[in-house]
Amino acid sequence: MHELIDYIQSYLKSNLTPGAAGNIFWATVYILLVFVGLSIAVIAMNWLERKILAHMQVRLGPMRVGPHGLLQPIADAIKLLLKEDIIPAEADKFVFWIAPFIVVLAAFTVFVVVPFGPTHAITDMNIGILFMLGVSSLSVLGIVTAGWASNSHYPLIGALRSSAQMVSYEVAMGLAVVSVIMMTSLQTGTGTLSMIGIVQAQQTSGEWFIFKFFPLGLIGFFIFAIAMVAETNRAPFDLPEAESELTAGFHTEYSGFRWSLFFLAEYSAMIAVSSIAVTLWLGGWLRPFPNLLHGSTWDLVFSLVPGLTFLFFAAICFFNVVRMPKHPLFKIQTMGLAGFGAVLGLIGLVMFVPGVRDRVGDIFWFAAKVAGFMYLYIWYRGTFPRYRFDQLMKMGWKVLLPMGLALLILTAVVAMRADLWDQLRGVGHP
Amino acid sequence: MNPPVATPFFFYLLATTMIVGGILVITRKNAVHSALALITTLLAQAALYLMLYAPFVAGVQIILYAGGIMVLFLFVIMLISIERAAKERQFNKQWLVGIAAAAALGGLFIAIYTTTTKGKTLFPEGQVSYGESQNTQAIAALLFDRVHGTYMFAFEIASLLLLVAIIGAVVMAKKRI
Amino acid sequence: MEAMLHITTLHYLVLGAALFLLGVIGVLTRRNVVIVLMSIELILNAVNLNLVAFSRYWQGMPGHLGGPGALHGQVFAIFVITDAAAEAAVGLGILIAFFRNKETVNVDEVNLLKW
Amino acid sequence: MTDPNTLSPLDLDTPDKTFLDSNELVINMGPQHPATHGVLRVILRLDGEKVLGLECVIGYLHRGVEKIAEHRTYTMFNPYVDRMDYVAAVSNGLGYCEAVEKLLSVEAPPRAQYIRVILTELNRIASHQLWLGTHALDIGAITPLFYTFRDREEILKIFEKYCGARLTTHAFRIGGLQYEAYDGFEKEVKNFLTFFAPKIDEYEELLTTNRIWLERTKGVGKISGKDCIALGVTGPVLRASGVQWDIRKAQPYANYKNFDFKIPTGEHGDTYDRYLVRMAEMRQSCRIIEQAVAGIPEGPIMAKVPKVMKPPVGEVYHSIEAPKGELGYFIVSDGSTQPYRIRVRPPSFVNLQALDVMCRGQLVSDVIAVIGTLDIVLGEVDR
Amino acid sequence: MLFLDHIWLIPLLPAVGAALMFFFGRRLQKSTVSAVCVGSVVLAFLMACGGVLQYTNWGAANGHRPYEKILYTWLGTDTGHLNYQKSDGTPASFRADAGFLLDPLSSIWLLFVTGVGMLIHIYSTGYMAHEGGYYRFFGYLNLFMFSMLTLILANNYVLMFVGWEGVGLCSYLLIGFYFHRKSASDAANKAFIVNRIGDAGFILGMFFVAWLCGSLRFIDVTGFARDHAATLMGNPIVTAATLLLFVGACGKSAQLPLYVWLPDAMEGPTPVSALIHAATMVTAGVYMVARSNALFVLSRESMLVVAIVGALTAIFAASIGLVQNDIKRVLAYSTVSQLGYMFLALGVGAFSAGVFHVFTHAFFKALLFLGAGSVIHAMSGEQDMRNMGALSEKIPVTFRTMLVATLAIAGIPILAGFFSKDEILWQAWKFSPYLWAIGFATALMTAFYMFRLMYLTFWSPSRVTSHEVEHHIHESPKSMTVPLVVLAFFSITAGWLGWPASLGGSNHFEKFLEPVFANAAEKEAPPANESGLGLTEYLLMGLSVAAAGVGWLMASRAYSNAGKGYTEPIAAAAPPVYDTLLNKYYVDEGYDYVFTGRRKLGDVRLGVMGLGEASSWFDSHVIDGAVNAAGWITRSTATFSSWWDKWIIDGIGVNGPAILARMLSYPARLFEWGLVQWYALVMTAGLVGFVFYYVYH
Repeated sequence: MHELIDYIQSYLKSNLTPGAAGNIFWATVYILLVFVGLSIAVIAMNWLERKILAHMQVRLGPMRVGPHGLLQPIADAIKLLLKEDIIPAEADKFVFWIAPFIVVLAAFTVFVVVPFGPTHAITDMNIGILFMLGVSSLSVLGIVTAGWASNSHYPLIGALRSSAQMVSYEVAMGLAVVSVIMMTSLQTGTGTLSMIGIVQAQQTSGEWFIFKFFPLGLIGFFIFAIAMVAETNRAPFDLPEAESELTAGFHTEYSGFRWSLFFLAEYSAMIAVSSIAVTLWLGGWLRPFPNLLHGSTWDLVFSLVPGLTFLFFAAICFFNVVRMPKHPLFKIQTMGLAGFGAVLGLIGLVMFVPGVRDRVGDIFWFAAKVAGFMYLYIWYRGTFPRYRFDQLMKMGWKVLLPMGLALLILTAVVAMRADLWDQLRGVGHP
Repeated sequence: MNPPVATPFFFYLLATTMIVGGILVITRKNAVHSALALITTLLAQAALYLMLYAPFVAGVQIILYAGGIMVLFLFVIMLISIERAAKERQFNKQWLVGIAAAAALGGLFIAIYTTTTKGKTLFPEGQVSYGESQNTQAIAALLFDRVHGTYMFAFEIASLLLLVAIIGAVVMAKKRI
Repeated sequence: MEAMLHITTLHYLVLGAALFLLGVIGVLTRRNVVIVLMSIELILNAVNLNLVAFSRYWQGMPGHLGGPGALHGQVFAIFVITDAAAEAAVGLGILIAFFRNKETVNVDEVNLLKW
Repeated sequence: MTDPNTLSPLDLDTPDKTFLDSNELVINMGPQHPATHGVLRVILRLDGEKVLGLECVIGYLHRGVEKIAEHRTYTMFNPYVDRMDYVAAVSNGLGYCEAVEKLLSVEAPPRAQYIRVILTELNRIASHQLWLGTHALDIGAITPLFYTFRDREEILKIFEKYCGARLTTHAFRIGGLQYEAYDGFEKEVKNFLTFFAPKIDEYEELLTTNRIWLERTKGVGKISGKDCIALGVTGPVLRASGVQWDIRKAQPYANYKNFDFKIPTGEHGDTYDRYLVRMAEMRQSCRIIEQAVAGIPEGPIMAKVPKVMKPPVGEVYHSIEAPKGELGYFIVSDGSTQPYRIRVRPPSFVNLQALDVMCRGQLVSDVIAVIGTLDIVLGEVDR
Repeated sequence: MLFLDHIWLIPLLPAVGAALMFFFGRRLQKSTVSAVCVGSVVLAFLMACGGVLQYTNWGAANGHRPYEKILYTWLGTDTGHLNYQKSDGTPASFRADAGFLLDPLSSIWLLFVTGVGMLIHIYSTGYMAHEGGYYRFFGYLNLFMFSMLTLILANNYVLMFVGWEGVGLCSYLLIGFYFHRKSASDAANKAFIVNRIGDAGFILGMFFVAWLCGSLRFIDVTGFARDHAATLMGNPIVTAATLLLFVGACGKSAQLPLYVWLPDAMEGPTPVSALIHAATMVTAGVYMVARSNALFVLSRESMLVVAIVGALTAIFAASIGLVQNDIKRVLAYSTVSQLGYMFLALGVGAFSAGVFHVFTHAFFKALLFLGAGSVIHAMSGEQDMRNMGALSEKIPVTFRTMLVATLAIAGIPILAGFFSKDEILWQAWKFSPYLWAIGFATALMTAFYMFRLMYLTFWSPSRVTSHEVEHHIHESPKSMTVPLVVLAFFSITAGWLGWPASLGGSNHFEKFLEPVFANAAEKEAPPANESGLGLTEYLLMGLSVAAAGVGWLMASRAYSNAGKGYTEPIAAAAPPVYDTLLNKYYVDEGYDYVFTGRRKLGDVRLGVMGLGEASSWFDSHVIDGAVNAAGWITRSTATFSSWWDKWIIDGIGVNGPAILARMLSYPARLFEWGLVQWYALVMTAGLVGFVFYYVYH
């Protein structure tokens, strides 16, 4: 037992990711952690999307299962798992069966290289960003095969649309990413594809890449931000599953558990691309204003933020507990909500513990940034109509791709003479 | 730099996957199944590249082969109707001769690989551990560096080849030219 | 058994050879053009495997050809992948044009020039 | 999937179609499809995603309303008309009552007419709200649906208070109204107007300048005024094509000549113009209601109508401007208590004809947008 | 000399009218159509009057020789490119001019053709007012006027033949005016075809005349014949020429073998019947014979044939006329009969008498037809006399004018017919009493059937079947009655021109024609002792008048009270005779048996259709057999040739080397058989070989 604690402590003090350290045990632990965390995030995302969207649309959303519908995602999950798994008679059974797994595999494998902190990644790959793009592009295979295997018109059209859309936007996405990789080469002379390396490059550079070579970084970020919405088939680019046209796109024929896999894959893909965006442009795990508000005091202040956030959520819960109707029927719900608030508050309190708060800060900031993107996703869905397919392709090929190319060239030119650029802006070289 | 874990196990696992995948590719009636088998093979090969400390090639393998070319294959398979092709005869009339020729080639390979000169095999078992951290940069240097850019010109030619291929493919696939 | 557990370059070469042979068999015997093209991909991959394996081999060899910077095999592999992409694009383009005209994907029915 | 051979031949300029064109696709949309607004079945012929032509198959909701009329007395048939365009039931009732009144040569007293105008215009707003919500939903904007339904609720509340029903109101009687306006009716209508005016801005804020909305609607489903007239298309669709035709102005009925309002028209006849026209129409309806509420006279609400209606032998055609276009009733009387024949000219049915013209050469997604913008109600199309 | 110099304008005026109708008629108003067409004929009539008047003055000053106006040479030239030998071996050259000849004979025809034509045109404007194809009708009428005037005014046989054919064409067109009726179009065809027979005779006759005389100009022919009268007398060529010309006249003027078309021609509108098939066109034959009188008198045989044919036609047609019920058919047979009279006159050498009868006949027969047309008009198209009766009160003008015409044709004294018919009978008596007897019987019949017509139509009780028709009966409009009245006037007075000397007249008519027939009269009828025969003449005159009276009486007895379902006296007396007459002696049927072949005689088909069948048989059996035989021979040769080509030439010569080449190239082909995969296989084999060699060498 003692050895175990020592082992853990030895790990906590190391500066390597489990992958880099070649530590299979920790790698496994991390993998499990990431998997569980992702699942929770997807479930939370499900609930949040429904609630936020509902409130945007002047309605309440789920209110029945659990206090404020908090248990709704769980109920949904149970329902989906218990549903009959229908495989159409004329479908290609093997491919139909395997397609969702390809998608889920692609969506989850991406997280191998996602850096939640300097050491909080399963592994740090030399080709990290390449790996992420490559693996996430594998989900196209799953979608295409799913659509084809259903042996039906709507799924096939949805799959073709989907894959065309994803392949198209991958190009613009890649160009935006390459511009960032160029930016990483400024300090060391040779750039890096490693996710951790990119964040560290931002740290060294002293500014997030979104502000680098203003406005080039910003443009790159916007290209990526648009492309990633398209890449994940979300509104306003949710054509493959445009329900008014193609019923539900490539997963029309899926139901039950297999459908929930697609669902899971979609949300984890959203989180994955958001992670890429956060890592590449928004400083990854770095806290806001590291240059402006530096010093140990500010460090302390920012390290308190995670705990405060959880306490804030707990406060909201308690506020709502008070507002709960005082009717016997609501007794259990009220208690549930109070319990939920208490858990949140406890987490918040734990996060004030010095040893924890130093370690957790990175993850919190990363998660907070990703959460911002998640909110954007929901916001888009509440606000925008849907693009038409040709308009979408036009945008991908005729707007984003030329912009990305121009951005690439400009970034290259500017990066070659970064000194001049900095002089121009009156920023001295460190 | 720790020694790689369980290298033989993973090698044999991946090798078996590749061989089985390859056999499936050439035996399946349904082209989609073939394609899926090929994808499996390619992914396994990417993993093998990683084991050979060639992560960049592995990444390119995944993003280009599995994510690009194979999607293209699937696309085309869906455009053409494969139902009929799946019902027809799958092998041509010279399949026996073809397999014989391939077997001859295989025999030759075996002969070569087992040939020993002066008690040593033709290809010595050289193997060395090498950190992968700078692999990408080293390849980039070979490709682009002003000093060591041995393959700069070849790289440009390759880009030209791709451009020609794009135009060719568009012209071929267009309905009416 | 010991030789089996110690993975050497030869292992990769044998694997490459096996894949190559599978590819050759596919190219020589299948009628479906799509699968023929896939078999060609198999052949190219077998070659790539060999190239990368040799690259690894040379990295461990002394001399001006070897050494840590001996990544020529990997560069070649990248070029081969590029070629494969071009080949697939054009090949599939031809295939689509062919299918449009003859409604078949069988390679032994590509015999227009025989007449 | 429909067998293409069973389709009736569409008169299309199909670009040299060969059997090798594997892209040629016949897709059956509906009758169970979320975007067809009911049980409309559309058979689409596609080249990829481009529409080569389409054919509407209707009749899934046919209930034989016109035939039922021949076996009901004039009064008994009144509630049936509510079931045709069930989102604009009040307008249906108004058209029917006025047609029968014309046949009987009676006229509803002024107070009844004012209340009729108020309710009808409220109903027009409600209908447009429902259209806006579903149309936006078809194009992918979810939120407007909830906004419009929230505000439509207020109108339905007024209906409910007035006559007890929300949807199929059966609000009017031949010769006037059955119910006197409830206490505070005028105040509530006024309250609604003050409540509703900013809501239109809210809708417009979400959509009118939204880039994606513009891209999805501008130039989509274009139809010229000439084509509209040739096809008999009426209502906002016609007006959006630049034809200033509104029966309320052109052949005033029910006191409309006493109110000051404008006929909004569009220029391009595309989906966006139709959207703008309907938005403007809601504002104009508000104006009409405002004037009507201000000027409700006192007096009786029923004209002298015999208990057993036996209209003189003859025929009458009366049309009103329903929210969706010209709603006409052609009634033939043989002097008995039951109409010899009633023929309804439903705007949705006539407007639906334009679908093919509007969709040809567009994409599948545009078909959805165009079906939405036509604002059809299948209950009225099939009757 | 204004009119004489521009005499060519007379035919041209109607031609212009016709041309206008054919090109623009469809677009013109009816009033414009009638103005143009009637106007052109009125103008022509006025010019004709002027021309004749001027000619009489000119003739008196120039020894009564014909006035000739040649516009240009139409066929042949003066230099004689169309040379030939005459029958006596002297050279001659053929020539025909577009020339016009005016002499007393043509003057008479000119006057009554234009005059009657004008009246009928006017009448037609009323009669045709409600018919379709108004402009077409008038266009045809004007074209007819042009043709007829060309015929009359021609100065040679060829131009005359042009007019001759022209009137034939117009006759065809107008008979078939109601072309939608099959009977009308059949009748038109019949008229046209029957006329062709006559025309063939005419053409052959012309050849003989040209061969004989060396010219076709009337002046030359007449001069030649009179100069060589002595030598030519009894010349068979003359006989042949004249007989052939008479065949032509028979066709046009409906004489015995060829008369069958005329009764059927009544299918045309009534004004057409009046103008063409009673007054003008049918007298063209008479005109032609009269014009050729100098030749005819040189052949006794011909003259005898003409006289006999005329006499037989007269009695034959009259007998048929006795029983016909169609009002127009009665008149049609009457016309045929009267034409027979005229040829009788010509045949017996009384040319001027014949021409005189033509002249008077034109008026009263036109009047009769127009009256009949008026009756039909009043009866709403009813033509059957059995359904008429008691019309005298209702259509008084028509009735009175028709009565005048009937009296005239019956030969009641001081009316036109009396003088001309009496003259003919008198001349016939002088030639042969037998011919007189035939003529006399004909006169009796004529009176009978004409009064039968009058009784049945006007006097007997009404037998109108339809009440509506009866109610509808009305007098015709002025445009119809005025011509009737005018014609009635001439029917009374026209005869007075030839008031015979025996009755105290001076016979101006004969005197006027003397220059034309002078020679003939000398030759054929040597100056008779007129005073010696005076008593006979008066007796004959009285007899013919009595015959007219008897005919009237008989008709009166038989028909004055003919009610519905009356019986024909002849039918009652001798049914077989009645049937024979009613069926026109079965002549049409006979023709069908013998000439057309429409009816089979037993199993044999004769006539044209029989010839056709025979030809068909010959073609299908003999000709085709020969053709098939030739074909069979060719085919057999070809089969053999093909076999030879296929097996010997191609097989051994061509394919043999090819097969050999294929067999020899088979091993090479193994390596190049077009399958891509085979190439890959060969490549693989090569690779194996190469590596093997490289490694183990």
